[in-house]
Amino acid sequence: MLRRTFVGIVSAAALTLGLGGAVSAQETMKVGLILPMTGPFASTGRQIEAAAKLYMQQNGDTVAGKKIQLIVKDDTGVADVTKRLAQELIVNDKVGVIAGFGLTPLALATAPLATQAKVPAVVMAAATSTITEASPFIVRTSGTLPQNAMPMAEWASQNGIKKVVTLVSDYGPGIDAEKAFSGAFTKAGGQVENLRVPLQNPDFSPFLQKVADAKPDALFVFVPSGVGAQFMKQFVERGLDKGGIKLIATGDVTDDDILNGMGDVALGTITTHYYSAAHDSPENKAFVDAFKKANNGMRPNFMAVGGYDGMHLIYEGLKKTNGAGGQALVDAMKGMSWTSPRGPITIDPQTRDIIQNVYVRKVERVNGELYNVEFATIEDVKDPVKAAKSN
Amino acid sequence: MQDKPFMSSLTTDEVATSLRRKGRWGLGEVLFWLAAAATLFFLPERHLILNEIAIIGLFAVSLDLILGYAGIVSLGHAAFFGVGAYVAGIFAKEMTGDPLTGLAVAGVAAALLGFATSFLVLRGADLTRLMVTLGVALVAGEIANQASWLTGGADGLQGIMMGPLLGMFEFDIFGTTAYAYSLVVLFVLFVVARRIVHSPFGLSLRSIRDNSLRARAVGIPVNRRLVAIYTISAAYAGIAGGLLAQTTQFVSLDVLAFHRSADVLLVLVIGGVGYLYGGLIGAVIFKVLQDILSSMTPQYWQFWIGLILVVLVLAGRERLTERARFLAGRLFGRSAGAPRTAPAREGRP
Amino acid sequence: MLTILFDGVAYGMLLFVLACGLAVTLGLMNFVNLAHGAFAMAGGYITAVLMNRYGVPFLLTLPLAFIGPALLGLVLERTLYVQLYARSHLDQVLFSIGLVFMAVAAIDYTMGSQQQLIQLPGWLQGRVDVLGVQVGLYRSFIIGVCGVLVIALQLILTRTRFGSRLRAAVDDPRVARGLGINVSAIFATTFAVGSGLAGLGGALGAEILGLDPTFPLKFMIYFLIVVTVGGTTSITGPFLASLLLGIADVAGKYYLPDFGAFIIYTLMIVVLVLRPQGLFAHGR
Amino acid sequence: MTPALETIGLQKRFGGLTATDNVSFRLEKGARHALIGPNGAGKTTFINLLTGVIPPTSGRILLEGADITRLCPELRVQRGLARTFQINQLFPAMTPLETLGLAVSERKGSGRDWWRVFGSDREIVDEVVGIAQRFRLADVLDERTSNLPYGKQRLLEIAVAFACEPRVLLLDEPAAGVPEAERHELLATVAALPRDVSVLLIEHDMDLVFSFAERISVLVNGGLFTEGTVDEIAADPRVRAVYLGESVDE
Repeated sequence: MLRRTFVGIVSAAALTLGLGGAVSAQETMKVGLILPMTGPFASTGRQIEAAAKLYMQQNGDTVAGKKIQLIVKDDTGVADVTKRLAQELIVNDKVGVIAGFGLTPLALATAPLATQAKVPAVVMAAATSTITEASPFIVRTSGTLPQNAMPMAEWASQNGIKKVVTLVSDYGPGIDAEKAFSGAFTKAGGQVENLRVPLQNPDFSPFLQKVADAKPDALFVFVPSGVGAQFMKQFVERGLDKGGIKLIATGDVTDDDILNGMGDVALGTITTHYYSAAHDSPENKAFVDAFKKANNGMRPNFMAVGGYDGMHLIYEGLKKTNGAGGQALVDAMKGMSWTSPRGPITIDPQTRDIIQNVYVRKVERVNGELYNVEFATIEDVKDPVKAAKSN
Repeated sequence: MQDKPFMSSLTTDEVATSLRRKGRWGLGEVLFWLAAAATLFFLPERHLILNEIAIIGLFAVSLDLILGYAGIVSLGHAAFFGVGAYVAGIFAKEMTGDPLTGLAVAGVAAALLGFATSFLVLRGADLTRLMVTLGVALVAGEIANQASWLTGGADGLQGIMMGPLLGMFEFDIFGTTAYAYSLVVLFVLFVVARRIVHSPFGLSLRSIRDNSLRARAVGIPVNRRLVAIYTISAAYAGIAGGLLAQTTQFVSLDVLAFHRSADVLLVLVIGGVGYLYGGLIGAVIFKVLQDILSSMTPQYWQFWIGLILVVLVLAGRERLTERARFLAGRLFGRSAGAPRTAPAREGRP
Repeated sequence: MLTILFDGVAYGMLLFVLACGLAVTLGLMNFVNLAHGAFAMAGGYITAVLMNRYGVPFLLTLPLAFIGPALLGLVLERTLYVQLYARSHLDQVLFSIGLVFMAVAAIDYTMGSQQQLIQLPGWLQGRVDVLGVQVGLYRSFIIGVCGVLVIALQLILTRTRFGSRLRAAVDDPRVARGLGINVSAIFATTFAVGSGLAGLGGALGAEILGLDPTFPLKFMIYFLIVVTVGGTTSITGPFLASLLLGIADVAGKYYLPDFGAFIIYTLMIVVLVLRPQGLFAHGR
Repeated sequence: MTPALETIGLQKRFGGLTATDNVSFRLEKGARHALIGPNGAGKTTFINLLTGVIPPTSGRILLEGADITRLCPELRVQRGLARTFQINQLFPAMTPLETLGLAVSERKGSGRDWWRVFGSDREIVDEVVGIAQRFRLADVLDERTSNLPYGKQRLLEIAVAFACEPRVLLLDEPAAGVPEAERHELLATVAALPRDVSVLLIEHDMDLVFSFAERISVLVNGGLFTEGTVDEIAADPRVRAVYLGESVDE
């Protein structure tokens, strides 16, 4: 008896909510953008929010007869908040798409919801390989760490580097990067030693001392964007650069947002990544200029481009489905290709992950500012972890 | 206050009634809980946040038990909350998805930790206690971080699958089952807590808080009482954490973070310390405020929370609490307030 | 090995300059000021802004990084803190946490949430080889500056009239007042100097510890450890505790990267339980 | 006959200072005994040693023949050694009713009882009312303690100790600070304490001592100076010298 009443109430509630959703769905498509706007990862949130708003400003807010409404929520980088916000956005605001996700745990925590509610989730920043496997409704427009780290390993082994120490932050993406790099590099005949740094770590010096003691040819680094600057300074301060240890990294370390502030210590760092603000293409020039103009001179980084492309994907998907959401929208997104500011990209129809060019870059001074200048391109890189699985 | 003949004083019956009256449920209290129950039916779209409020409320009640009643300050209460959350999560993952069993296990685990660490807070002044509790929470956080094979480390504990509640109610996406579950657990534990604070045991805690020298001098085994309430409080916090893990089906290191401990202190202080309802009222105010402020200015809501805290302390927290208690006393009958002057009672035969 | 020791000493010295103001407010005025890190952050930001926006040389910004937070501390002490000396520790904790939240959000609003980076002058960059030990120039500079500060503080407290008045004011404010000592002026000055030192520490540490709006929260725990482990009855206690913590932290990360933080927190608890007055304090 | 309370060679040193110097003292059963001495004679330290607030450096304390030297304060109370404080140590936010109820329930072992609502045990309530009447607190039972006049608070201080059902009651300057008007009530209740309770009165006020006590011990510089009946002490010129000298100093 109790149970029946209870279920009755729940289904009644569901019905009202569902109906409400159907009515509003005709005029507007709400996009819930959940980002860390405060806390240690706030810069991620700022970049993505700015990029998403820029995209909407450039492309209007109506797609396939629907008005796009962006709802930005701050999850402070805390996973259970992300999950709660996503749930509220889906249940109360009836959003058609959730997007954002600054960090891996935030995306993973929300994945079951996307599946349960059949709402597409566009991952614009988080970079652990497994995220897209956590739900069939997750589509990614950022990139994965192995995608960036493996080309680095290949480039290193081709350029006379025999012994590498890896130094990564001890969490999902860091371990991903470490595995991808070490795997590829040992396969190519190199020698690797692994070090892990706690995620919350104010001082790199002891770890760098270990590196110095190991005397490798190169040091491969992954730390979340933002911490990179601090790392870089201590690397140079410790004189490792002069000790003949080459610094190689994924592009997170030389994040465009903070690169210029690092100063000359960053010069010459070799990184592989999918986006550089210095990428030479008309699309990118237009993007960078517009972004800077709209945001008080702030330089867009790879987070921003992830957010920008994420919005593009949502817009184009909606055009294709004529405004329908849910499974249809995810299906429409699969296989979509376009030329992004970062270069040509495709959403892999099998994995819903991104296929993109990865560039080898070197930090140089251009017009008085520091940039990652691309000097080699590896085309159409799939996420190597998932590619290896499917083979 | 002249010397009066004994005749004018209270009879034994009256005294007993007067004492018991404090433990009786007032009309306001009944209304409070009826209103809470009503939200289950009338606010379906707010169940997610209400669920969080219920959990934080329970967490704050647990802190009130030690801070408000026994006078133990803590800056690390999240240790128990977090342990409860992790235990409930891991239990659901590795053993069984039955929520009630998991909740009980979480409570027991937190109680064990509470018992073990209670001996650290027996001695020392406020500052030592603040630091020791903080340290315990930090160590717990560090362990959870290092034991990533068990806890998932910085990535969080993924893949918790909860079974249906009582084998009947599945946890739904609207959070209705979750909220109903949390609310019922909160209510049951609140009734128990209320019972505790109105018992002789509860009175002895208040006496320890007010004057431990005298409490010892009337033969109260102070240390044992403190250990007992600290353990109970830890169990409560652990259950609150367990509820969070079960209803969100996710646990991250954040449950052990410093700001959890700070937030719950804040919640309790906003609502008022030492009358149990403070934690619940504070949880409602805090969460609603956070929700409003953060939807107004996502980046800067912390500023306003900070400002509220500063103003609250400067304006005299104790005095405000006293008022809140007084109002609550009115609303909730006589149960909640600090002892107040009884109505004049002269001329009894 | 010696390099580790050297780095640890530099780190410890820095912690001491950052935390000694807290030792003073806590030990001498019995005020739990969790917002101490906010003054350090203020100093760091003063240096960063002056250098990056106005091109002021690093060394010139240091005095300003001292004066700014000191003035700020003075104003806050006179207007707000003074009302809370007599309150419970809990009230003080709540109040100062509130201040931290406000400071974090305010800096986030005005300066953005990203890491602030400063460019050290060339002569402070790099390292030299001293008797076979690799020594960082900037860390040597920190050790030098902090060393001078420690000695100066010790001398001020033990040898000057101000020092003796301060100690008198702390021992018994009422008696001190009776002796014609202006207790509140002494407290205000002490608070200001403590805040100023924190600011200087924040400026010096921006390069090594990083500087972003969450700075006060991130390092609060370290400051508290220094003060509670070192005890608050003297300057030497927190100084030794800082060195110990600095060395233990650096060495822990080098030798036992998995347990470094764990050991430090556990040690803190053990010290607090066994010697609530602090490890290096003489029983009062 | 075993004395109610006995110390054997009790000694307490703080660093170089000897606060209690080799005190061997007997409190007979049913005694009305006063302990006097000039300021700084070590009376408070002696009481703190007896009640277990501080541990002695050496020596023993016996309560009705049983060694309680190492017992913690609350256990001593449970064994029947209660005290009052020179400066009121009460629970300002509680009512006398609660305060007394607390002491009574604690003694009856129901202090651990966390499920029963306080006050539901009639036996306890009966006792509380009885004690309240004895100490003339019945008409203020429901007042907040901090609102009581000082004299009533003083009475409550003694009543709480009495509620512990002591075999030995230590009264530490019970009349200190009580205004003249309320004094009479207080003295009357102290005089009316039942004879099976042995009382040790620590007092400054000679009038009170002479009216209440049957034997007097004099403590000087931490050591027992002399002991005797009221008349003996009153007649002892050395006591007068010690005392008057002190009084002049004051």
